[in-house]
Amino acid sequence: MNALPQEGPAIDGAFLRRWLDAATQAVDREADHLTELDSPIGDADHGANMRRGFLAARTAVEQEPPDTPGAVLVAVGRQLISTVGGASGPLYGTLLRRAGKELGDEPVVTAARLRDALRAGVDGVAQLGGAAPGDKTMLDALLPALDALTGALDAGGSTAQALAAAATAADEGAEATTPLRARKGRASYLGERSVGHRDPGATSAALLVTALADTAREASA
Amino acid sequence: MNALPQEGPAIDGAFLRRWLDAATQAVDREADHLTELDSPIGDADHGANMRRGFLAARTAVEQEPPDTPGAVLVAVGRQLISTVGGASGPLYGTLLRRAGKELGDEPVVTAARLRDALRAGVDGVAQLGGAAPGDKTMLDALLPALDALTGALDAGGSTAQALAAAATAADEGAEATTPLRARKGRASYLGERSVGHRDPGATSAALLVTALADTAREASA
Amino acid sequence: MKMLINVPETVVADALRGIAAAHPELTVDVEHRVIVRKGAPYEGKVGLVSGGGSGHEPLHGGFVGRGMLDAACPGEVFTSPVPDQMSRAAAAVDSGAGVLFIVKNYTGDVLNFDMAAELAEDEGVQVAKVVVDDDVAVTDSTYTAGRRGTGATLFVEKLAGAAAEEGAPLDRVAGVARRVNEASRSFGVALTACSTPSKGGPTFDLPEGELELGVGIHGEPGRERRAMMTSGEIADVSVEAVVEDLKPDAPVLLLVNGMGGTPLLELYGFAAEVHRSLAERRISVARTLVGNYVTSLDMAGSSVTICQADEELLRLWDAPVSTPALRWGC
Amino acid sequence: MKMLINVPETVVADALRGIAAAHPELTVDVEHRVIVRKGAPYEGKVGLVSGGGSGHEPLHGGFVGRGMLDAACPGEVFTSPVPDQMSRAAAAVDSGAGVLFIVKNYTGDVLNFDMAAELAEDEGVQVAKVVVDDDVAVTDSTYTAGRRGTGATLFVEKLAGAAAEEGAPLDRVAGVARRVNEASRSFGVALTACSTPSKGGPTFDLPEGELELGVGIHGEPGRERRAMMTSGEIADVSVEAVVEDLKPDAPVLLLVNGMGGTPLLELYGFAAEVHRSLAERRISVARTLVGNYVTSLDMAGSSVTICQADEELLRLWDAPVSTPALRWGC
Ligand SMILES: Nc1ncnc2c1ncn2[C@@H]1O[C@H](COP(=O)(O)OP(=O)(O)O)[C@@H](O)[C@H]1O
Ligand SMILES: Nc1ncnc2c1ncn2[C@@H]1O[C@H](COP(=O)(O)OP(=O)(O)O)[C@@H](O)[C@H]1O
Ligand SMILES: [Mg+2]
Ligand SMILES: [Mg+2]
Ligand SMILES: [Mg+2]
Ligand SMILES: [Mg+2]
Repeated sequence: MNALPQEGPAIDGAFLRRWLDAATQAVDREADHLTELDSPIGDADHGANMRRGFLAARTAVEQEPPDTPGAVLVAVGRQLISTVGGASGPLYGTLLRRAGKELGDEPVVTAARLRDALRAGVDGVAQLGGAAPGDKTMLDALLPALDALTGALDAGGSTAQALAAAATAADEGAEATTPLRARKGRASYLGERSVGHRDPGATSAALLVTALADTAREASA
Repeated sequence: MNALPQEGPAIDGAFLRRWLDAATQAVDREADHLTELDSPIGDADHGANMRRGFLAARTAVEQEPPDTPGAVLVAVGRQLISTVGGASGPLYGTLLRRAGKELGDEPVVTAARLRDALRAGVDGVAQLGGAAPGDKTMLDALLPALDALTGALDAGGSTAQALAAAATAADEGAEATTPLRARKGRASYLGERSVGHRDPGATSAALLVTALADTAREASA
Repeated sequence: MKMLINVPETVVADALRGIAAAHPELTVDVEHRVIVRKGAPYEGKVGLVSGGGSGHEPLHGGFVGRGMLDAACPGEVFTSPVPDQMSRAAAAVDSGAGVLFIVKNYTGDVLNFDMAAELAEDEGVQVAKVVVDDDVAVTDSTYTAGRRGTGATLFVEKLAGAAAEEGAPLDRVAGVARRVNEASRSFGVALTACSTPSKGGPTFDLPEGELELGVGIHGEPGRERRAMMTSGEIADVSVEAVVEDLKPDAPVLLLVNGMGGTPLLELYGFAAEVHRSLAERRISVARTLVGNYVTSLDMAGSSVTICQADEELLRLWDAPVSTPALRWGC
Repeated sequence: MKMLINVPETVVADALRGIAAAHPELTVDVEHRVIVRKGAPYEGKVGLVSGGGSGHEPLHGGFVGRGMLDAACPGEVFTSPVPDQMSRAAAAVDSGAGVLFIVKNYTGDVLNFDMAAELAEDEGVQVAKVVVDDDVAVTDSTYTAGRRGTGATLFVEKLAGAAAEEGAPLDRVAGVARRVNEASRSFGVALTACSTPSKGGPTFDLPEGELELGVGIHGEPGRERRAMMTSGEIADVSVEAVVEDLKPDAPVLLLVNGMGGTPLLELYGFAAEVHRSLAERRISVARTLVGNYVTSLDMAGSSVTICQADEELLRLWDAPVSTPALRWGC
């Protein structure tokens, strides 16, 4: 007797501010792990970078809370760009700014609208960084997440269910970067030696998607 | 039935050249140990210094062998001064040059004459370095050695026996530097922390005296 | 790993306060992380702006001054600076003659400088950009982020800086910078990994008997691990790598660079072997610079950079320079 | 411990070949181990000769040139040079105006320079000698070899060098040197031991959580071992030690010196704390120099040296100097 698909929570400014909170906590908690991952195939700073960026973003958003979902994403994106640096700053910043702009000033959006906005943001990442799927980057977590999100929504899943599916796909995508050889970013300098290590950016991307799923679950609980 | 004191070997140029050979071998063999001793209370170079100096001295003496005992000691002293550096170079160099000058150009000398010459050399070390007995320096091996040498000769011991007694006294003197607090040289900077370490210079001094004893023993055997 | 720091979070800000205290000839904006040459903008002079992650000192802040950079933007350790820093620096040094961004080729640096260029242009500053990519250890540029920018950055900053000081217009200054980059090659070797404040320990582990060939300057491992070699062997491998790739047919500028943890005594000995190795390949050296200039925190190791020089580049090299880390002729 | 060397026995000779290759403005006698300023002796100018064990680079060879030393004599690593080197150097730089020996206060250095002075005087060279002993970590000078010569050596060489360049006679140059030494104090801290080529590993062991206060520059342990401190705390201990002893009542020259293994990024942060600590004690700083100048191979750590300056010393400090490691005003 499986539960009937039920309508999810309203995706409004408050929802995304809760997401920012969850994401910041997750990044802060996992920072050392992310930096660990960035050591063998990078320069050991990804955790510090993400923590710095999200703490700044949360502070900014708390000081003057934007009220539309789009405004929240744009504000977070701007903060990441102006506080993170490195490769991940402009990339995540672009993702969120593009997605936020896409949502315009609608006070409440559907899961499908959010999905489309995130799709636009991820396209922005691909454009800016020039990476393709399988290059061992954050895209390898983001793209599967988008596909899972789409699939679950098309199958009539609730927002919470769809985002949960996206989180799972992002995790699997991040996990699947381990055997890959990096073709973009610092890890690419290692050539074959990049094989066997999990990509830090794909791992942080999964954290952000998981935070989205958690926010939806708690909202609909 | 103790053996009667027998006259020792002739102390001539050849004798001191054999001593140089034995001393060089001993220093070369013990170099790493001397450097080890110089690490905790010095600058970890005494073994390298002594090896460099004695290898140079042996080469020089081999190239044009001086034929009097005095000439050999002066030649070795000069080489040490111009190749060792550090504190030990001028000090050992002065010891041997003074002693050699003291012997003048006599072709063969008695143990008593050698003793007096070495006494003059050791006085030179005390003068130049300004160290007193118990300051945890090479003097703490050299002075006991001279006293033992004197005592044994006065007691009618043979050259070999007297030098053997000197070697034993030098070893004991070096060993006895361990509990001392250094008042001269690098080790003095450590103050109380110099206690509990054997002095490298006293240790190398004992090696040189022992080489003298070995040379006499082999000669009289 | 012990470090002479307060807390990892303030390492860059603390260093900036120290630079401000030690160098009255520089204007240091600790809050916005921009180091500017006093008196900038200089009338009619093209402004040179560089920057990158911290941990490579004296690069870049130590190269701000007459005849070299007008401003430097330090990021967090091994993390490229953010766009706001470079756009702020551009505004501070632009006299109207335009600004050249000198960017080491790393994804992060390129992306952040690009965004900064957009911001600066929005504010009416004319910006040209040169990307330095001299590291021959990165072999296939198609399946990587491309060659890294390392030691040649010093040559680009010095020579383009001298051109700007002579009053050359933006396109010529940028032209010199590109020409220098194209004429330069580098190869780095690590005897130890470095330790970053945020990680608190070595970024990778390198056993006693081994070294890494072809390392970058961010504590990342190199392309190949080998059994420990002598100074002469390391010189031969390094020289072979850069000469093989550049095939110089004129005298070169030579930088024998220390990664930070290698004593100057050893570095000079290595420089002797590099000269020997170049001479064996019939390559003459016009100028030699030996020292820790493009470092990787406390990493022990070295890099060799050569730049094929012509008359103009030699003149620009010898031109007066007065910065904290490079100074002559004035 | 991995080193960028061929074999320990040739480390000093290899470095001298490298110095020769990198510095055409110096004459390097590799066989006799003397580094001389090109063009010496300079008519009527007092010659300055210094030297000491190797492993402290750029001291002393990096300070040979206009406005500083005329010659330097490098010994083996941490081993004072031999008399023949200094007497040879004296002969090479004496114009008839006499030669000043600048000697760091270590038994070995003092004995060898003394013997060299005898040799030089035998050859008719007038020799004056100044012994540098600025290290306040050596507390009782009666029961020790006396205070060690460390960072103040740079001040003595720079300021006496400037006086000689101005044409001051031997007694005045020696007078300046002594005055500078008396007005200077230093205190050093080690976070790690250094490794000498001959030993092949650390000269003492210093566990992760601890540091050594009051270290010299020869890899010897200090006077006291403490639990690891922050940069600010180390600055306070160092500043307290030198100020307490010198009690300066005029602006000071400040050297924030790296022991070799500490990254410049950290050293500048430490310099900020030293300035803060001096300001808290109402001591104003006239000039600041930050960098690795008087090193102990790869030792991580720092030393602080202050020199109370008067008008004349400030003028001599600002006077032109052109050496491999210290250069300004020309
Ligand atoms: N060109 C690119 N496209 C997409 N993602 C990239 C690209 N380059 C790097 N990344 C991501 O950025 C992560 C590294 O981020 P971070 O360590 O913060 O920056 P940096 O590499 O500059 O130190 C990588 O793990 C990877 O997932
Ligand atoms: N003033 C002195 N008088 C006598 N012997 C001394 C004096 N100073 C040092 N020594 C001896 O020299 C030894 C150190 O020699 P060495 O390590 O070769 O020179 P350095 O101390 O210059 O490195 C010490 O162990 C000590 O025995
Ligand atoms: Mg990174
Ligand atoms: Mg010693
Ligand atoms: Mg980075
Ligand atoms: Mg020594």
